[in-house]
Order: sequence, then structure tokens, then C-alpha cells
Amino acid sequence: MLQAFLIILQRDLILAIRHRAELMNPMLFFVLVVVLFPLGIGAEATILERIAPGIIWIAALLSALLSLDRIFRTDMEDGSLEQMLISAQPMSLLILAKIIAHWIITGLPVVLVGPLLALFLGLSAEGIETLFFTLLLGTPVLSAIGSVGVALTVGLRRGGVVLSLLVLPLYVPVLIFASQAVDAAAAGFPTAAPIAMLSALLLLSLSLTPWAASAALKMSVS
Amino acid sequence: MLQAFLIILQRDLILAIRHRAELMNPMLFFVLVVVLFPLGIGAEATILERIAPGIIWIAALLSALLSLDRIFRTDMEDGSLEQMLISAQPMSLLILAKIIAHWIITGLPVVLVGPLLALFLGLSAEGIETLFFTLLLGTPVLSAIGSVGVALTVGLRRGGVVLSLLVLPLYVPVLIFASQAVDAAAAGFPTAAPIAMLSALLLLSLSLTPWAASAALKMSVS
Amino acid sequence: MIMRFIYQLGSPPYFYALSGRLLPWLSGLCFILFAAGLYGGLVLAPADYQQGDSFRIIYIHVPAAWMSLFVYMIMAFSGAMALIWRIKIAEIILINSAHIGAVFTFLALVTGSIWGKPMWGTWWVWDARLTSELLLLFLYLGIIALYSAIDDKRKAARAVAILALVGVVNIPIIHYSVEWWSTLHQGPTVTKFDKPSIDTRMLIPLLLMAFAYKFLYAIVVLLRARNDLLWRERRSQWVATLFSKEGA
Amino acid sequence: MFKSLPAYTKSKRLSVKNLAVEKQDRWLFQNINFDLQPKEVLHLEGENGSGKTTLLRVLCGLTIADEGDVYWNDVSIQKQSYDYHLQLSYVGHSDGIKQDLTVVENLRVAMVLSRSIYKVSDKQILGDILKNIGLENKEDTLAFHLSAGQRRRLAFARCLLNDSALWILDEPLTALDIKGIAFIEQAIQAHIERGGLAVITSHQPLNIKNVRCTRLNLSAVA
Amino acid sequence: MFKSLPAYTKSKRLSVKNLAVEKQDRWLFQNINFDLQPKEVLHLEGENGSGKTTLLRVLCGLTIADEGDVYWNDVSIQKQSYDYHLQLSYVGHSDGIKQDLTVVENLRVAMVLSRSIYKVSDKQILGDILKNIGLENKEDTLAFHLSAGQRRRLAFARCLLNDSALWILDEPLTALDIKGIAFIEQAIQAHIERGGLAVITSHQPLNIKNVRCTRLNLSAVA
Ligand code: HEM
Ligand SMILES: Nc1ncnc2c1ncn2[C@@H]1O[C@H](COP(=O)(O)OP(=O)(O)OP(=O)(O)O)[C@@H](O)[C@H]1O
Ligand SMILES: Nc1ncnc2c1ncn2[C@@H]1O[C@H](COP(=O)(O)OP(=O)(O)OP(=O)(O)O)[C@@H](O)[C@H]1O
Ligand SMILES: [Mg+2]
Ligand SMILES: [Mg+2]
Repeated sequence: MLQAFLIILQRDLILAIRHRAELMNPMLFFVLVVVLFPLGIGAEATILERIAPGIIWIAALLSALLSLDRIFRTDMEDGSLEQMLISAQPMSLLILAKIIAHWIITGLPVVLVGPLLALFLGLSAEGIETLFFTLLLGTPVLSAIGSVGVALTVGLRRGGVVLSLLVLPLYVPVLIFASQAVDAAAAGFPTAAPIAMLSALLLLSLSLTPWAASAALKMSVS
Repeated sequence: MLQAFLIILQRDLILAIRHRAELMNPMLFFVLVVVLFPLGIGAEATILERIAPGIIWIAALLSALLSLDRIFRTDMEDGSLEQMLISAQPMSLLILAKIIAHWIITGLPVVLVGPLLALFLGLSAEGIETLFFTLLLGTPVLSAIGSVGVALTVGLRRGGVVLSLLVLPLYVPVLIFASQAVDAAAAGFPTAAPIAMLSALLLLSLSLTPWAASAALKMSVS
Repeated sequence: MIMRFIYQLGSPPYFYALSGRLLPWLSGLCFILFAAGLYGGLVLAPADYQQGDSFRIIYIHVPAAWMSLFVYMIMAFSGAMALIWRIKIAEIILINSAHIGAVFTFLALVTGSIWGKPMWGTWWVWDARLTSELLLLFLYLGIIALYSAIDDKRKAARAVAILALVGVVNIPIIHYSVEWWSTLHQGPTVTKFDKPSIDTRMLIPLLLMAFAYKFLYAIVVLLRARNDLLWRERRSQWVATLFSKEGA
Repeated sequence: MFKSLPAYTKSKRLSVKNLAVEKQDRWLFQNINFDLQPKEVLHLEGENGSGKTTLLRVLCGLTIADEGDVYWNDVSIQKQSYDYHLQLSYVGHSDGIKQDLTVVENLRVAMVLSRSIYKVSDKQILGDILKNIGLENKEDTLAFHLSAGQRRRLAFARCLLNDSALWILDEPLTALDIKGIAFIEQAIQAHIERGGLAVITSHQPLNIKNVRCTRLNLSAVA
Repeated sequence: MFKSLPAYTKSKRLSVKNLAVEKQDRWLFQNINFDLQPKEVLHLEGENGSGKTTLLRVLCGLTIADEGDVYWNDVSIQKQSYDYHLQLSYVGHSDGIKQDLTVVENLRVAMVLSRSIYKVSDKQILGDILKNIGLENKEDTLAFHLSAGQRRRLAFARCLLNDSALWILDEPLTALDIKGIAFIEQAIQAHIERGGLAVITSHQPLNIKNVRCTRLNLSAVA
């Protein structure tokens, strides 16, 4: 069991590393989106500071969204997914490994770079600290929820945009609690409540989505 | 020649329509992204109005970006692209047809819905009018430039995010001229200069990118 | 006992027969409720001391808004039944509710925004409740899109059931948004546990309307479900006998 | 290699009762019944499009039949999916190979998924298997760089990794050269002699000696 | 159908001089020379991985050889790609069929791309072709719903649409049933009798009567 978890984790990480470009990219994409804003909006410092946490979270969300497909699509196309489904290992465990691999590749870089970008956009120190925690708690939820979305759409021949439609509304709670927490921190209010909600979302999603995704995959493949 | 252009255009539109959901989705995605902003940033009317054109253009950009892959990837995977390359029709013509089909599916809805959303975000009437023109001139450029990006990356097995990296910087001029025009209009200044630049970009990209994409494809396939 | 009832209800011919017998009653009740609610709301209830007569849109808006959440809960519940017990009827209820829920949500959005113009001075503000209601609309549309994107309708129903269950997290967020964030939108006035802060003469028609909406939903969903059921089971024995009986 | 292997301990009978599958409002096949004992081969025949692949996927539990059920040792496979999958190896039309992993990495993943009787770290065994399937000097080649036939061989290797008593093979001989075909025929023969079962489709003749081979023609049942 | 067709007017000779391709720092093949006249078949043989597919792609102009060149009527194909493509039909490992188009729509696109001699709107001809390839009642079926062999038949139909004198076929017989194989053999025979050329790989024996068939074994040249 543990071995199965580890080998799938390792496999997905190797696959990402092998395309070295791939590994850099979710981060670069994230940075690029954040950079677009001053370009599209203009560089007024007060406005930028005000909207910094929002921008960073939205960029995190989009960069997760853009890379979701990799969780299952290629596995579906080359038949690996069938083999996992008929394997002698519990599917939800394999899916958990895939979710975590996806987070390491796309979420972790955002957690590390996000606060830095916020600094450049002029966010206050308290704000940045809270931003970091919200990213740490929130990004795995994005990968987890996303896995269900991909599992549902992977059987469709071109599900790319259906996927966004399904997943974005489900991402909104994370976005709301996170930006609430950062706003509160920046204004000097306590942040315990939204952080607690984020943690709850994290636990809930990590424990439930692998089952949901596994059920969805069985449906998609059949 | 004309027949080839038309049948490819028709083919790509049929492929999009056949997934009825697909046809609606670039638009829905666009709306969703715009909606995320008030959620992530907060609902202060003055700020929202100030950043409205930026938001809409960034959403248009991302929605084009997300759907770019469809221009060539599936054709690559099922071998249709090879067949087009060895066909007795000029490849750049076929590519032009594919670019226009992509614009009709993803760009046109944005042109139509964008101004409406700007209204909800509180943009002034002059601003909205100019926004409409910038979208009309700018979105085909996104499809055209995108086609070169996809052509370059379609040979990579999972190029999703590499693509964004290639393409986003090329999208920046469009973004800058467009938001410049809308800002000018909202402030009551003349908009002729940036609009002229956008038109130049449009002509340039529609006449050059089919060749570039065709060369890139030949390389990607070999 | 309950399980047996559920299973019995899950049998298509039984469901078809039962719903056929229920429908006339439901329609009658629904009509009466609507008549009473509208009369009470538009004629009997006094004008609001602040809003004058424009408050009367409450009788459309609030029940529609409640229904938008209620229908989703029904869908999630049927989704669970469809997945756990593989009950066909639950699948059918689920997918046929999506369109109705979307319509209610749309109605709540439109009436809310019509009401917002005199109250807040704009059609739309980006506050938490309004925005999250808009997202609920997207959730419904996502469900419909997913269902129509999958060719095999039995597969599609299962997919949609999973999605509906996962989407349930959004419901409490919409419901509590007014409490969690200070927003422009009305706080809970009716659904508070202690004494509702609203005149009873306004309240009673509102409740009547709420029930009328529920019956309306029940009627529409049953009609659609019966249709869908006949189509899906078109080659089964009971449908054949049904039609030969009707034909004869 | 095949000579020394012991008989299977968990070989059971595979039976199918009244199986029927419907596609696009038309019965693909109906009333399929068979009862396959250990040491028997079932050769599925039928024209293109007669439903062979569909039937195999039903036998694997990947697709649910519209009527009837599949039984392993008289228990429905849906009620014992773990035990059944432990006894099952499936090679489908698509290979289930990750193109971005090397040959050895692919094998390792397959070993863990099927709870192989061999140690993942056992280089000796890996070498033996590779030699058998004719990929001895390709260990560290990416599967992407394999030819069509080499990939097919790698896919077949999955059958040799654990003591699964039931092999389900969809056109195992496509793209193989003469040596490859001979090897697979020998492998199947050894498998049967150890007490295994096999269900096979193949448009090419299969040359397996001394084995009870039932034929089932799906074109006839339609 | 085949009987009544006139001889090709533009059949020329296909020659190859000193062709060599390198993969991963190893010569896949070197010094390939041949000279194929009208009315001749070249049967490429060789073990799995010996480079047959690679050679065929070079002949099509899809891949550029590392040494040597391909000549059509003694002119390098790179210098006359339009004229050459007009004379060429290629059926590769991947089918080049769009899964989301119906059978007829796929045919129509292929007709325009190859500048077919038939009118796209000619129902009679389309019906004839479909009947020949055994898909007569599948006109309006999505290609996605075809079986492996049915897709292969549809892919082969491309050869029947225009008067291309050169057929390049990579494993045309895979996944086909007996009737399908017989049909393709007849089609090739008729093609040769009309003065055409064909380059074919196939691990299964090809049964074409009264035709000069040269064999080239790539395993020997490696
Ligand atoms: C587009 C704009 C609006 C939207 C999307 C909207 C949405 C909603 C929703 C979803 C609910 C149900 C909440 C629940 O049961 O948890 C609701 C209830 C309600 N809305 Fe609105 N609303 C809008 C505008 C307005 C306006 C302008 C008013 C009046 C000032 C208003 C007054 C109410 C009242 C009184 C309730 C009942 C609250 C309760 O007791 O639960 N709404 N609305
Ligand atoms: N891009 C590449 N890099 C390295 N090696 C490659 C690459 N592409 C192919 N090869 C190697 O080239 C060889 C020839 O491949 P090719 O597909 O031409 O073989 P083939 O003769 O068609 O075999 P088959 O009968 O299995 O279809 C294989 O051994 C493969 O490993
Ligand atoms: N989702 C679907 N919807 C409608 N028809 C389908 C679907 N999937 C398969 N079919 C049809 O079912 C039939 C059986 O397909 P299947 O792949 O099982 O055939 P097969 O016997 O394996 O053929 P082959 O020898 O060509 O591999 C085909 O005629 C195909 O058109
Ligand atoms: Mg098959
Ligand atoms: Mg080959």
C-alpha cells in the first residue's frame, strides 16, 4: 500500500522533472499573470497594494487550473488509467498520491514565490505572513478539488473548458476565506476564523476527494 | 483553394458545435474569471471601476490562452495534422482557416459579452465603447499569435504551460495598447493612436502568423 | 421500513403510477397557494413604511432565492441516493432539477437586481451574497454542461451526481455570507430562530408563496421526470404494456 | 524461463451469464454465455466492430454490461473486485505505457500496481524479463522512442510480473514481428500449462499447441 | 469498382539515394538505395524497431533524413512538395481521423485536402466508397464510436479518393478482419495494375498476385 503510494508519487514527479520546462512553468506562469496586472491596470501604488492579495490568489487559482489536466489526461490517453483501475491497489490511494504530486509541482512553488511577489506589490508584513499561511493551507485544496473535476471531464474528448466551468465555482470558497484572512491581517484584525475554515476545507478535501475522484474515473473510463 | 479554406473552417466549427457545451464555455469561463475579481479583491465601487478594463482584458487574454491548445493539439494526436501537411493544399491557408475558426469560437463571444460585464463593473459609456473596439481589433490578434505558440509546442507531449510562457509575453503589446485606449477614452482623451496601433497589429499578425505557424508545425511534426 | 419504501419508490413503474396519482393534487394545491399568497401579498399586506410598494417584489424574490438553495440540496440528496443505492429515479430527479434550479437562481438574480435599483441605487453590487448566488448559477450551468457533454446518459447521471455532492460546500457559504461579511444585502429577517423581524401580515403571504414555489417545483420536476423515465425505459415491458393499455 | 514456474494456486473458473451490451440503441451482443475452466483458452472472433473489445472490457470490470454479469469462481466480479484484479492481467488496444518513462521505470510501476511477486529492486529479474521480451539493451530508453512493436512487447510484459491466473489480451500480436509472435505464443502456452486461463482476440491465427481452445464468434451472436 | 478505373497519367519513378537516419547517436539505417518504377511494390521488412516507420515518414517528406534524399522523377521531393503531395497518399500508424466528426464528414475533409477527383457533394460516390470499405450504414456515426478495425478502414479510404500514383502504407492490415484484409489486397492490386507505386510495411504476409514486389529488409542494413 505505502509502496504503491510512493511509486505513483515518484512516477508523477519524475514525469514532471523529465520535462524540465514543465517544472519551472507553473511558477513562471504565476509570476507572469501577476505581472500582467500592473500592465493592464496601471501602476498606482495605493490601488496595487489594496488588490495585491486578491491578484496573487487569483493567479494561484488560475495556475492550478491550467495545470489540472495533467493529473489524469495523459494517463487516460495512453491507457495507464485503465491499468490503475484494474490494479490490485486501492484507487483512492493512487489518486491521493497523484494529488500530492500535483501540489508539489504546481502549488508549492506558488506558496514560496507568492509572498515575495506580494512584497513587490507593496503588501504589509502582517499581510504577507497571513498570505503565506493561506497559500499553504489553500493550494492543496485546489489540487484536491481539481482532481475531481478532471476525473469527471477526462472522458470527454475536449473537456478543457468544461473543466474550468466545473472547478472554478468550487474554488471560490477557498478564494473568499483566504482573501478575507489577508484583508483582516492587513487591517490588524484577528484571522483565526477564516484560517480555521481553510484548515477545515483542507482536511475535508484531502479525505473526501480521492473517493469522489475514484468514483468519477470509473465512470469516465467505462 | 477557397474550398479548402471553407471546409477547414467548417470542420473546426462543427467540431466545436458538436460539443455544445464547448461552444458556450469560453464565454462562461470569461465571465467566471471576471467574477472572481470582486470576490478576491472586495467590492469597492471606485476600485472596481478603475480596474474594470484591465480585468476584462486580462480575462479575455486568459480565455484565449486556455483554449489555444484546441487549434492544433487534437489534430496532432490523431494524425490529422500529418495529413494536412502532406495534402495538396497550401498549409498556411489551412492554418488561417483554423485561426479564424478559433476566433469565432473564443474571441467573438468575448467581444460581445465583455462590454456588458464592464457595465456591471461600472465603467463609463465612453470607456465601454472603446473597450468594444479594442476587443474587436485585439482578440483576433490573440488567436493568430497563439497559433504560432501552439504550433511550436504541439510536438512536446505536455506543453500546456510552456505555451503560456511563449505566448503571454507576445500578448502584452495588445494588452498595453488596449488598456491605454480605454483609459484615454474614460478620461475623455483621444484614442486614435492606440487604436491605430491595434489595427496595425491585427493586419500584421493575420498576414504573417499563418506562415510562421506553418513552418513551426513542419518542425514540430518531424 | 424506510429503506423498503425508498426501494419501492425507486422502481420505475411504481414511481410512474404514484406520481401520476399525485400530480392532480399537487397542481390543485399549488394553484390555491399561489392565489392566496399573491392576494395576501399584493392586496392585503400593508405597504412598507420605508420602501412603499416596491417591497412587494419580496414575494417573488425571496421564495425564488430560497428555492435556488433548496433545489440544490434536493439534487445533492438525490445524488447521494443515486450513487449509494443506484436508484434510477434519483438520477432522473437530479438531472431534471438542474434546469429548474437554474431558472430559480436566475429569477432570484433578476428580481434581486430589479429590487436593488430602488433600494441601493444600482442594479448590481459585487457583495458576497450576490456574487455567490451568481456562482450558484454557474454551478447549475456546470452541471447541465457536464450532463450534456457526456453521450451515455447513464454515465452522465452518475458524473453529475458526484459533481452535485462535491458542490454542496457552496450552499452554507451562500447562506451565511450575509453574516460572515458585512454586506449590503438584507440580513436574515425571516429565517431567524427567534421572533422574525417582520410584520405577520407580510410574513404569512411570504410563507404561502414559499410553499407555492415548492409545489411548483415538485410538479415540474415530476412531469419532466416522468417523460425522461418513459424515454429511458422505452423498451422495457412496463412501458410497452402502459402504452398498449392507453392505445386500447 | 517458462519451464521452471510452479502451477497457479488461485486459478478459478470464469463464467459469464446472459451478457448483453447495447450501443447506440442497438444490441452489440446478447445472451453471451460461457464457462471457462483453468487450462482453457477462449478465442474471441468476429468481424471488425462486432464487439470484441467491448466484451473484454466488460470481463475486466472496466465497463458494466447492460444485462448479465461476469463471475469469478461463481461470485460476481463486482463483489470481489480486489481479489479479482489480483488475478487479472489485461493488455488492451492501448498499451498503458507512459511515454516519458524509461522502459525499466514503466516495468517498476507495473510491478507495484499488480503487487508483483518479484522485488522492484531485483535487477536480475528485471533483466530476465527484458531479455525475454527482446528489449534487453533498451532499459533506459524512453518509451516514447520505442517503435510500435517494441511498445507492444513492453505492454505484454505486464502479464509476466505476477501470478495472475487470468490473462485478457486484445490483439496481442499487432505490430509484432515473427519472433515477437512466437514469443507470445510460447508465453500463453506456458501460462495455460501452469493452470491459467486466457481470453484472447486476434485477427491473426494463434498457434498454441496442446491446449483446449474454445472459439466464440461474436458476429454470429449479433 | 476497381475494374473500370483508367491508368494513372502522372505516375513517375520514386528513387532513394544513400538514405541514412540517425537516432540517439546510432545509425538506424544507412545507405538505403532503391528505385521503384510504376507498377511495382516495395515491401519493407524488418524486426520491430528496425526503422520502417521512420523510413516511410522520410519518403513522405514529414521527416528529413540525415543523409541522402528522396527523388520523384529524379527531382528531390523537397523541391516539388506541391506536385509530390498531389501524387501521394499516406496511411500511418495513427489514422488521421477526427473522432468528433462523422464518417462522411471525415471523408469530405479528406477529399478536399487531397483535391479529390470526385465532387464533395456527390452522394453516389461517397456511398460507393463507404460500401467498399464496409462502413455502409455508419455514414453518420461519429468516428469515436468506431471499433479499431473500422477506423483503420476509414483511414485507408483516403487512398481511394484521388488519382494519387504513390501509396505509402504503414501496417495497413492491423486490426482488420479477413474480409478487410482481402479488400485492401485487392485495392493494392488494382492500384498497381493502373500503373501506381506502393511502399508497404506489414508483419503479416501480403497476398498480391501478378505484381513485381521488391523486398527490402531493414534489419539487415542496420
Ligand atoms: C441581484 C440581487 C440579489 C440577489 C442575488 C439576492 C439573493 C438572495 C438570496 C440567495 C437569498 C436567500 C438567502 C438564504 O435563504 O440564505 C435572499 C434572501 C433575501 N433577499 Fe435578496 N438578493 C438580491 C437583492 C435583494 C434586495 C435588493 C433586497 C432588498 C433590499 C433583498 C432582500 C432579501 C430578503 C429580505 C431576503 C430574505 C432573507 C431571509 O430571511 O433569509 N434581496 N436574497
Ligand atoms: N526520437 C527518437 N529518439 C531515439 N530513438 C528513436 C526515436 N524515434 C525512434 N527511435 C528508435 O528508432 C527505432 C525505429 O523506430 P521505427 O518506429 O521506425 O521502427 P519500425 O521498424 O517501424 O518498428 P515496428 O515494426 O515496431 O513498427 C526504434 O528502435 C526506436 O527505439
Ligand atoms: N460509445 C459508443 N457508442 C456507439 N457505438 C459504439 C460505441 N463504442 C463502440 N461502438 C460500436 O460498437 C461496435 C463494437 O466496437 P468494438 O471496439 O467492441 O469492436 P471490436 O470487435 O473490438 O472490433 P475490432 O476488430 O475492429 O477491434 C462498433 O461497431 C462501434 O461502432
Ligand atoms: Mg477491438
Ligand atoms: Mg512502425
